[in-house]
Amino acid sequence: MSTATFSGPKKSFLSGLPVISHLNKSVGLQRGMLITGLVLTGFFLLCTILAPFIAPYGYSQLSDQSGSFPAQQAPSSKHLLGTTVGGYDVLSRVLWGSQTAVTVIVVAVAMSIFLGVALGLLSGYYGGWLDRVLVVIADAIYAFPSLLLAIVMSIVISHGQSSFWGGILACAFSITVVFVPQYFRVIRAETIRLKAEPFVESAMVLGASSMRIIGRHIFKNATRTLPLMFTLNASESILTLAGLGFLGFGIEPSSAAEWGFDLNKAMADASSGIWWTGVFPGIAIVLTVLGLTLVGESINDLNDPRLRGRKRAGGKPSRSAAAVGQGGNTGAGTGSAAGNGTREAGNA
Amino acid sequence: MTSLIEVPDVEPVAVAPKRKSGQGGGLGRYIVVRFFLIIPTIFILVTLVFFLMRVIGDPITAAQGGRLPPDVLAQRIHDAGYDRPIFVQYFEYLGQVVTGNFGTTITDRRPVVEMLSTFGAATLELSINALIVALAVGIPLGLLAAQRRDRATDAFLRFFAILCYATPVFFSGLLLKLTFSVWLGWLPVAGRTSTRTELAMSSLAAPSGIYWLDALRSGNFAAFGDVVSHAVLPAIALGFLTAGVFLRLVRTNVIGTLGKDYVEAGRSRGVSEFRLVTKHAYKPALIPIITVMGLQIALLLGGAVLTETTFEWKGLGYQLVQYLNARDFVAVQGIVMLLAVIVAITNFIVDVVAALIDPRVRY
Amino acid sequence: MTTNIGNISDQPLPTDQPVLDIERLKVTFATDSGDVYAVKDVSLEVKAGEVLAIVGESGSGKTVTAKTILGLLPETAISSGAVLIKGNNVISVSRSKLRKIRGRDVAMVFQEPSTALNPVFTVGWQIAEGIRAHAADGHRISAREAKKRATEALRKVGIPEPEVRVNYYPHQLSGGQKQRVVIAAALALNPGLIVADEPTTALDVTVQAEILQLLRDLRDKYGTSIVLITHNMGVVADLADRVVVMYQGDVVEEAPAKALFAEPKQDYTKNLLAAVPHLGRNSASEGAKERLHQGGKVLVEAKNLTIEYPGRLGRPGFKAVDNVSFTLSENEVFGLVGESGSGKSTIGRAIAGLNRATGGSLKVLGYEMLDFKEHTFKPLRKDIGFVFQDPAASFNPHLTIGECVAEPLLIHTHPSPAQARLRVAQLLESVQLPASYAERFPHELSGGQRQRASLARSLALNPRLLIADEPTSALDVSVQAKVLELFKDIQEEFGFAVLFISHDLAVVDMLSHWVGVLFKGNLVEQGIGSQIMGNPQHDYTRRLIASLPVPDPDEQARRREEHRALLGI
Amino acid sequence: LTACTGPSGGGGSASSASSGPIAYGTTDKVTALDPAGSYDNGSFMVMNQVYSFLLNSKPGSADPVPDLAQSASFTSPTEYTVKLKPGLKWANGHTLDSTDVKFSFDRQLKINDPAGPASLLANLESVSTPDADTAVFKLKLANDQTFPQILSSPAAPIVDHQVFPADKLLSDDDIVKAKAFYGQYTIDSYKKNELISLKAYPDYQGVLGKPANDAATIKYYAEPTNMKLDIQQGNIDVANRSLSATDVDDLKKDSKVKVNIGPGGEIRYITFNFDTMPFGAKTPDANPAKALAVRQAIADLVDRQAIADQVYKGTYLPLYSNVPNGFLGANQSFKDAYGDGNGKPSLDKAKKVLSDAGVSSAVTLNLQYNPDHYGSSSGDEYAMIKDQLEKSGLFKVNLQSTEWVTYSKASRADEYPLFQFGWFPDFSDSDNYLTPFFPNGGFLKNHYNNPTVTDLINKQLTTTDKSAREATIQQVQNALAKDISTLPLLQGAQVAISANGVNGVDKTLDASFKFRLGTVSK
Ligand SMILES: Nc1ncnc2c1ncn2[C@@H]1O[C@H](COP(=O)(O)OP(=O)(O)OP(=O)(O)O)[C@@H](O)[C@H]1O
Ligand SMILES: Nc1ncnc2c1ncn2[C@@H]1O[C@H](COP(=O)(O)OP(=O)(O)OP(=O)(O)O)[C@@H](O)[C@H]1O
Ligand SMILES: [Mg+2]
Ligand SMILES: [Mg+2]
Repeated sequence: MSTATFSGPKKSFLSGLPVISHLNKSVGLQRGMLITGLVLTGFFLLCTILAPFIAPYGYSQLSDQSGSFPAQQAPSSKHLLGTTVGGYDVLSRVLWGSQTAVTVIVVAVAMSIFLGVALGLLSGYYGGWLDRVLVVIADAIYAFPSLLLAIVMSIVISHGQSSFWGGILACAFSITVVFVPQYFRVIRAETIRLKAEPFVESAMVLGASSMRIIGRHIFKNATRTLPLMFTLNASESILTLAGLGFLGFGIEPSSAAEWGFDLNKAMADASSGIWWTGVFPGIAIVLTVLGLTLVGESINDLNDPRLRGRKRAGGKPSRSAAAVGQGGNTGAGTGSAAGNGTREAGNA
Repeated sequence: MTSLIEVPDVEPVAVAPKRKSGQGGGLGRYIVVRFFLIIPTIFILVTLVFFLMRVIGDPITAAQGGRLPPDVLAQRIHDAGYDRPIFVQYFEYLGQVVTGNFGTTITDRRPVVEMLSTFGAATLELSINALIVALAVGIPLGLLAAQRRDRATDAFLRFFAILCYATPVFFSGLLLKLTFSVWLGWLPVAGRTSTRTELAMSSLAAPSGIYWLDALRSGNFAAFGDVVSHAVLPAIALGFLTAGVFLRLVRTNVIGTLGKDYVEAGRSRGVSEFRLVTKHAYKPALIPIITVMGLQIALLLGGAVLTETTFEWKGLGYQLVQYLNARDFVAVQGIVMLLAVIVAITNFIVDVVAALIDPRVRY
Repeated sequence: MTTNIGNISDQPLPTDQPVLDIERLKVTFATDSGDVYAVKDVSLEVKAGEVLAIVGESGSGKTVTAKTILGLLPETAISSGAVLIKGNNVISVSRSKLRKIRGRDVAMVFQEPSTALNPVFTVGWQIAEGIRAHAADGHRISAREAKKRATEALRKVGIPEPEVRVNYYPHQLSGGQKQRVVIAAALALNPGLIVADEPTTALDVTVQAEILQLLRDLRDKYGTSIVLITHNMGVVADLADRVVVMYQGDVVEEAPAKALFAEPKQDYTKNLLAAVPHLGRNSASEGAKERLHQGGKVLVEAKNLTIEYPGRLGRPGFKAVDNVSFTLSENEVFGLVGESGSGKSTIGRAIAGLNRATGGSLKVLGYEMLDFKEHTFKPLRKDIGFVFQDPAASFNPHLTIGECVAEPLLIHTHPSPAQARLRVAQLLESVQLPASYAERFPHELSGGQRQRASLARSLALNPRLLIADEPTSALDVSVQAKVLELFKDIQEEFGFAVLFISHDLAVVDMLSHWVGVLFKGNLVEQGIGSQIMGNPQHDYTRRLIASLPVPDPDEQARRREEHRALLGI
Repeated sequence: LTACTGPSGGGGSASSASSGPIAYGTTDKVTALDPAGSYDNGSFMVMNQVYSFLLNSKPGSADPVPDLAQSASFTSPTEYTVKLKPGLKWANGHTLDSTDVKFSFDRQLKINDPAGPASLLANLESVSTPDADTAVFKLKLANDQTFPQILSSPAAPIVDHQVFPADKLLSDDDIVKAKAFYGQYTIDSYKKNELISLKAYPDYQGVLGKPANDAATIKYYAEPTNMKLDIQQGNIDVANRSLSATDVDDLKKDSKVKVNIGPGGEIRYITFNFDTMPFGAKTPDANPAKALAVRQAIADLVDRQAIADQVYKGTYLPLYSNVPNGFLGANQSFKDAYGDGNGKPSLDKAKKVLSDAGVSSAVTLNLQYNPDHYGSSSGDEYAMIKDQLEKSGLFKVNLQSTEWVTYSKASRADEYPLFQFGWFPDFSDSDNYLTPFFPNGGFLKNHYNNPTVTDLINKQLTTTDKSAREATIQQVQNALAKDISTLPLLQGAQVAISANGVNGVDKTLDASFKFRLGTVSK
């Protein structure tokens, strides 16, 4: 991690960006996995942006000039992936579904990052009773099965209101509640570790205020694992969203297209030989999660010196000499520096 | 849903035993302190769920809202005492819990303890089955991947691992069912037993609720076979999900320890690569693995909702969703309480086991 | 355990044949930023019973060479040339053959004994592991037999009560004992050659002396050849028969130890030797009869200072500093020495307000640290500078050197950007760095440069007091020498008081007017530097000084003899 | 039709249910076996097998006839007298007499459990027992024509007074343990909401007669799809309730099973809130005529048949009146009044009615539905309605859904101008589709109030002459079709799947909506 991130400012701006820098330093199979992930994710994002243009129909469209859509029609030239029991066009819903997924991911992860990072920094830096209380609460929430928490939250937050934003925000909020403790823990751990780093101590010795230390010295260093967490949490939020939809707490079809919801509705179809209503949203979920997870895991591996160990990458002699000294404060996954076994597993 | 990100345990309030402490009495004290840390977790969860439940509506509206005029409804809610000040209700509830009175579920009128033991047993059985699959698949493949790292085998296994948890369990469950039950007809569709076995086992004096155990105890091998055949698909669906996590976990940590000096030291002594992976690297890697696994197990217990729903497995997760829909305060509170206890105790056990594996805290 | 088991070499060895023969070794690492030529052209040989030292600065290829000998290079490395051990070329033999050679013909001792031992297995198991790994081709060795041999090996390396200790886990042993275990594991199959990569670097000097003695005994008793890798010239002087000096992947000089120290031929070697601090030479308090710089104000005054780290959850706390009294006056350099864990850093950090003093009294610039409050102490902070041990870690990797150096200015004096830039340039200049370095990021500087920058930062506000916690111990000797030189100059120029912390007596002596010796939290002795070095009073100080090898084979041999009794070796 | 012999011995092959007890599967759930503590389909289904009523209907009909009673009739306008059959014995040996009858009703009223059916007994003042065989019910409202139905409703199972406590509920396990049953079956083993095994009760003398099988099991499913697969694989003999339309449709094509369809009492409708609907009384542009026109135009536009066919695939049927088909006096008032007169929509009529009322621009409708209480197909149903209404260009529909608890409160608190609702009858009488709904806005609280309608409804309730009552009920329906307080859309059908070789399922699918396991044989 150290070398790549550090080389950022000097190299071109592009190659300094997280994913691109990772792509540059990846090799062989690791590169293959990263590229596969990027292609899948890119495809998914493309669908999101282009859904209004490439989807043959609207997500809640039931008829066109030539009349109402037939129900449960097998894939045909008019409906490439068939239609559902309600008469929706499956292809359109799958494509529009990517929009819902992205919106939920972005809102959910953005909110949880914001809250989790803020709380984690404060808790980790100040310690004391605030920290203890927050940790116990975070642990408690973490112990609550995430899907069920999401269900309760979605009832609490929106009362199951089905408007597009109502549904999205409810899902996003409920996912947020589940994720905040995760970010909180990671950031807090990182903050605690950084707090003992000489460069933070040196700021303390200089008399820098706490806010300055948190803002200028800890924040950027503590959040370097975020791109990784973002991708992994993104895939997890898709799964949570799908699970919510599956249990009937999703977004109603007239408000938005949602894969999990469609898959849930398709359960009955599948056992009746109507496979197209369930398989396509299912595949969409799997591929998207697969893509995001591949990206996340690849980044993780590339960040973690232990996992990147046998890469054919490394550095010029001078660079690795620097890395020797810096390993402690920079390695994203080098829990070994903290000597804390659990952490190692955690970040991995 | 299993968590993709195993959040690091930052020796929170849970003081990870100071590895250095060579002094005696460390572990015993650690265990005691760690044990008492269970209580706040449970307390917070119980409180959380109590208030959340009051926010989302009452069971009477849920059941009768569609039939009764609003004034009658309000009267009934009043009769049931659900409109009293919330803190009065809360402290009443706490009082009951402390005295060991968990009440009777509102929607299906079962004593909570009985309800928990019935469904808890089902969930426990499912979790054990899934765990067996997860361990049997995840750990050897994880070791294999670690040993073959960056080769084709490794890439394949990692892909497999990601697929395992990228596939929502209801989707994989559906595919499994369609393939093995409907199409091939090898295995039953859903449920925990066939009716016949269920009846056969209902004659047992003190059923444990763990069906394979009961089937064995009834000395009926056909019944046992029946129970096992029902258990296969759910165990695979849920087990593979977790296996994906385990595989990755084992791989990462073993690779981590493989880079340690002591592995290099072993290599320099001429120890074979196989042994380096399976002995030298694996056992130290076990400590973080077990920590995360414990969390996974705890999540398994509460997170099997989707599997239970898909496979007609009447366990806590499925039931919790039902009760939630019915706004059955009492039942939901009871289940969450149990889950909290399980999670807390699992974490506790895991910490203690990890401490036991690690000789540095043993003395 | 006195004979080799299963000698499978193809031809019988002529007695004068070298145990190890490296011919034109070249090791290249393939990286995405091009190839790294770690070892360019190394040829050397080791004869039976010989100790060959390889020295050279960091990154010169010592470790890579050592790893090549055991075939432990990662897969990204391409090596050519020949490494012959008992006639087998390690570079080209099959994997299974290589596995047989490892441990039996050549063994390795690692730098950090605590990481070289697997924490979850007993030491006996780990030693026996190697023994059993080599039994497969002949008869199997029972676990009991293997354990017996492990016990034997432990006995050989001088572990007391090996029968008991064989069942210990690594964490139950001290650092020195762990290193003995590592050596025992290397010895278990009685290999003809042991490669020891910085075997004492992680150890305290007193322990280092024991380990060096052990290695010497092995060579003397069993005729084991040793390849000793180190950057410590004292260690070389103490143990080596012959020395190979490496520089940037090449061997620049090779000579018998005595000859090398007496008459280095290459410039590089000369500089290297010149840079090594030598106890008793160059003392800052040379000739002083009484404590210097006592005229000025007392900046730091500790009276029966006690510092305790709180215990976790009701456990008793740990007293890291116990009843320590000293003063530090204007212009004075106070050297604090002691081995690892003796509480040096704790004292330094307490003065800077990073730790809380818990007992006695500690007055810093007149401020009683027992009543420490950040906001009341903050105004004093500009008068206190702090230089950290690891220059890399003490810079925020995301800020430029300029930003880092300017930080104290921004906090305390709120200058305009132009003023700040100017001041930074001045500061960098005063530590002999080009002003343009302000634009660089910390990782773009070498270790020595970084430490200079760190010094510049700590001087930014013209502090009256500077705390330097092992400012040079992360640096190579030659770099260290330059930084120390600079340090000394600047101190003389600016005249601030310094608390100089180091575990290296020679370094402390070079800079300090007054030296305190810390032992397990107690200040066992303090006095004028040259006097303490020349005439230590306290037992512990004596042992410390006796353990320190000096970079001169003859002198070191004499000292060793002198101190034998004291060191108990 | 003789039942197969061979009771379940346990063990043996775990395969199909081709022999042994009748295996019935459902997704309904039991709340409680205690009649005072539950008021839902799942519990009532079991009660129907193990308890008896004073009056009950025979398979194939919904008309109450004496069950435990020998005779039952109004002996005065406010007195309904029941004579019991002699010599009745509970399965546990206790005698069943009028004490149990009085006990059962007193208990319902006393406990008045929030989740219980006591509200059905609103018209009951007291019960007296002149002798062991006679029970006299004193009513508040004279000549209540629904009272015989009430006596066969969930409020009316007779329970053993020696087992049940008078003032609190008894747990299921205690009931089973005490064998406090008198019905075609007794419960042999009971695993709540998982599996119940029933055994025929040999001493049963009620109106249902000896069951056509001597044992049955009830298996509870969480997911309808699993139940569907199970019946296809022969693991159960009968699958009843909550199969999705797609499942039913697929099963119709399966030669191994038979789909039995009977009349259903469940109805679905859209409620108009007269205050808040477009042009409603409390809106800024209040105009009753325009509001009525809006309702009528909607009635003209909905295509019930299309919804029934596409979304429900025949598991629901179009409903053209407030009283569903099969009940006394039911007509098709909406079919005649709206659309093309044949049940198909009519755009022209809708346009006309709106323009006649002076509504020129498209009307925005805020239509609410609930996705989790009336089945997950509601979403599809309402998406179609939205589509149908918007296609006309006359309406712009904002479709919204809300989770049930909130929905049921908000809908009746004037928050929703137009909203979906459904109804399942408490007992099988036309009145159950009128009295609760329309006098004074009924339980819907939609501010509909038409005194004429109210009077007519009250009149039919106490009209003792059947044909006169029928005529009144028709009048009510016609009047309602004019006002459109609610717009009836769909009527449920009872769908029960039986495996091949299983007979008698169709016999029990009548308007009493009671599934009697005793009619099933194989
Ligand atoms: N795995 C590797 N990949 C790439 N380059 C490497 C690798 N290992 C070592 N190098 C490079 O080879 C050169 C020699 O390294 P080596 O570890 O032998 O130095 P050393 O002399 O042991 O230094 P030190 O005194 O710091 O231990 C260095 O420039 C280093 O960066
Ligand atoms: N935060 C802490 N909590 C508890 N004990 C500590 C803490 N920091 C240091 N110690 C202990 O206090 C003692 C003194 O530590 P200190 O860091 O001052 O040693 P040192 O002399 O600087 O050693 P070194 O040469 O290794 O840097 C050690 O035994 C150490 O384990
Ligand atoms: Mg080295
Ligand atoms: Mg220190």
